[in-house]
Amino acid sequence: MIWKHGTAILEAILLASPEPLTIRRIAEVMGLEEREARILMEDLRKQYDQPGRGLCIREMAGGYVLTTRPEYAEYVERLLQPKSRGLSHAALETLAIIAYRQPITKPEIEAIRGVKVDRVVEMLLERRLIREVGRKDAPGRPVLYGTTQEFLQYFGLRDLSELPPVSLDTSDAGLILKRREGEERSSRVG
Amino acid sequence: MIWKHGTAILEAILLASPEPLTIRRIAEVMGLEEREARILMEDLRKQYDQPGRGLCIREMAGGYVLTTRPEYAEYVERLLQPKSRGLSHAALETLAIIAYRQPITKPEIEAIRGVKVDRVVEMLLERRLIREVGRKDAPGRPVLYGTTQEFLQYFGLRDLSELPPVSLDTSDAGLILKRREGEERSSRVG
Amino acid sequence: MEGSGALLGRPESYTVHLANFEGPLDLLLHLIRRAEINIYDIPIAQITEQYLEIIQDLSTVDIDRASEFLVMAATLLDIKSRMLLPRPPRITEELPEEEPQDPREELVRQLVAYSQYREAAEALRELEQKMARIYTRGFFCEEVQGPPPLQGLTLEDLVRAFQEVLREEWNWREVPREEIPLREKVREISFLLSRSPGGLRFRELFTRGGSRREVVVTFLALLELIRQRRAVAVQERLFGEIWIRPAGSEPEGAISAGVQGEDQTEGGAGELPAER
Repeated sequence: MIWKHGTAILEAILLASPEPLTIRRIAEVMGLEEREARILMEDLRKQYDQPGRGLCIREMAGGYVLTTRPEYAEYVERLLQPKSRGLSHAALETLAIIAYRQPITKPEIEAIRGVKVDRVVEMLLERRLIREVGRKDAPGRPVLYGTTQEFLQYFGLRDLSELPPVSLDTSDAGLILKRREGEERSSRVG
Repeated sequence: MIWKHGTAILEAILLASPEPLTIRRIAEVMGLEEREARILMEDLRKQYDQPGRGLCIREMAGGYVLTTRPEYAEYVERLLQPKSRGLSHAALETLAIIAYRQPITKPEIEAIRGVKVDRVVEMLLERRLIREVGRKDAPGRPVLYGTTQEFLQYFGLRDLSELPPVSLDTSDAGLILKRREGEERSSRVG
Repeated sequence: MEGSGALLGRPESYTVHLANFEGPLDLLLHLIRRAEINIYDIPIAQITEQYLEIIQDLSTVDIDRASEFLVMAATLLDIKSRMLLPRPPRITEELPEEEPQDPREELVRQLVAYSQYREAAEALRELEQKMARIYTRGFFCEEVQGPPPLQGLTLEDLVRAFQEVLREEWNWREVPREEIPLREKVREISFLLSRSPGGLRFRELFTRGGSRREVVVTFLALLELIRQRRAVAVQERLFGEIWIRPAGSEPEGAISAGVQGEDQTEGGAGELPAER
């Protein structure tokens, strides 16, 4: 099996590997000597070096990865670009509330926005801008939401403390913020 | 570029796509007609159908995905932790009911299974195999559930029409069902 | 575990553990299969006896599941007793071809439906197992570098959005009703009504909108339309669906709780049946 299907097996594990695949790991998984694994890898790389291929095997971080050829980067970028231009206003508002008031539950967001937010929250979860961070110690144990690493990355923030302080443009604004905080969660201060 | 490198570009974006790649999306990204995109996909699939390959292109959840070939699962499993055990019997039963009868409410599922399904439904929601699709126009406005894209992917289905046909060995059962409906209706009017 | 089962004092050729069953229907199907009997002609006395015997084991399952098994036990006993009754003479005024109902019918229907979905579950299991041998892409570098799909949004946008939220909250507190676009809502509803001669579901009017303020506005707008005799609210059954219909389109024979189109007075609007 190994020798006949060597490069096929290698191709399969290369695709599935969650991290750059080292020669050592290949040898382990396939029950080969590292020397043999290296030969197989060379064979497979040659297969991928044929013209007409869109993929190539690249060495990275001490291992090998299956990746797209740089000359087709344009298309890959176009694919990975968002289909929609951005977030809807509703989504943006919900995201802002979650960012500034996290951790927060859906009912709490709904109380603020005055509308159901199931779908918006679902979408934000899908886009990995928010995530479930736990459950609130309240009846029904509702899920608590917070922002993700991707959220920070996207907005270029190191951490949440870097979120700009928000106030209304009038001097009353801070007051509102404080009053609401005071009312709803005595301990937290934005 | 497109025609000369067509399958190469397609191969690149197929690998890069984080979700099943639809013909429509291919056409969009490559600036082709869907008809042309489909031809390219057929060409690429043929390339992957060669002996000696460890990968194949699979149609699922409305799009195409680059996957490992099942015959090399053993090695992939050795590389990764094996996929988590399958769904429990209760989960599969509930999922089957939702899949074939969607949209459906919890009480309706419970009527079929004869047991409470809160926990199972919760778990299926968490695993994103089902989602809330709306609310039924009935007292209490119960939530309606349906299956997700992830459901299709999990079972490797192209779309819901590919759900395995259930042998409805019910020439009689259908009869019984009909008669009951007739009864109910007549008693309600009366 | 064995405790209650042993009380029966009857050594069974094979043991049936209640905990192994998904629920009462699962258990019943098992008994029916075991006895190799026709599901459409279940010897109910025999099956009931076996069922009751097995659920002696009830202490091995948790309370919720135990109650599910008990409910079925009650159903079986009920069917059994009804089977013993002489069949009532046929009442000819009812649907002529209708046969007297078999007490088992409902249960059989449930069992058949359940067994179909069990089969479906088995089919899904096969697919699951097939898919367990297939893996998709693991590591992919472009993906890691790329930003989440949020093209063209800046931190300022986010801040501004939150400011708007704060302002909304402020409005909510300080200006509860002044800005209500009631007239606009009246127009919207009468437009919807003009396009739905069959009427609109009362509830639909509310789920469509959203905010609490909009709920209030919608309600006020409805009252206004009813007051102006441009719409009627109809409820055909107690606790049934409330319909809002364009005035004059009310179908004959409908009993309308609350407001009738013709003799509508201003005070009548208050009688609009309240939800909940």
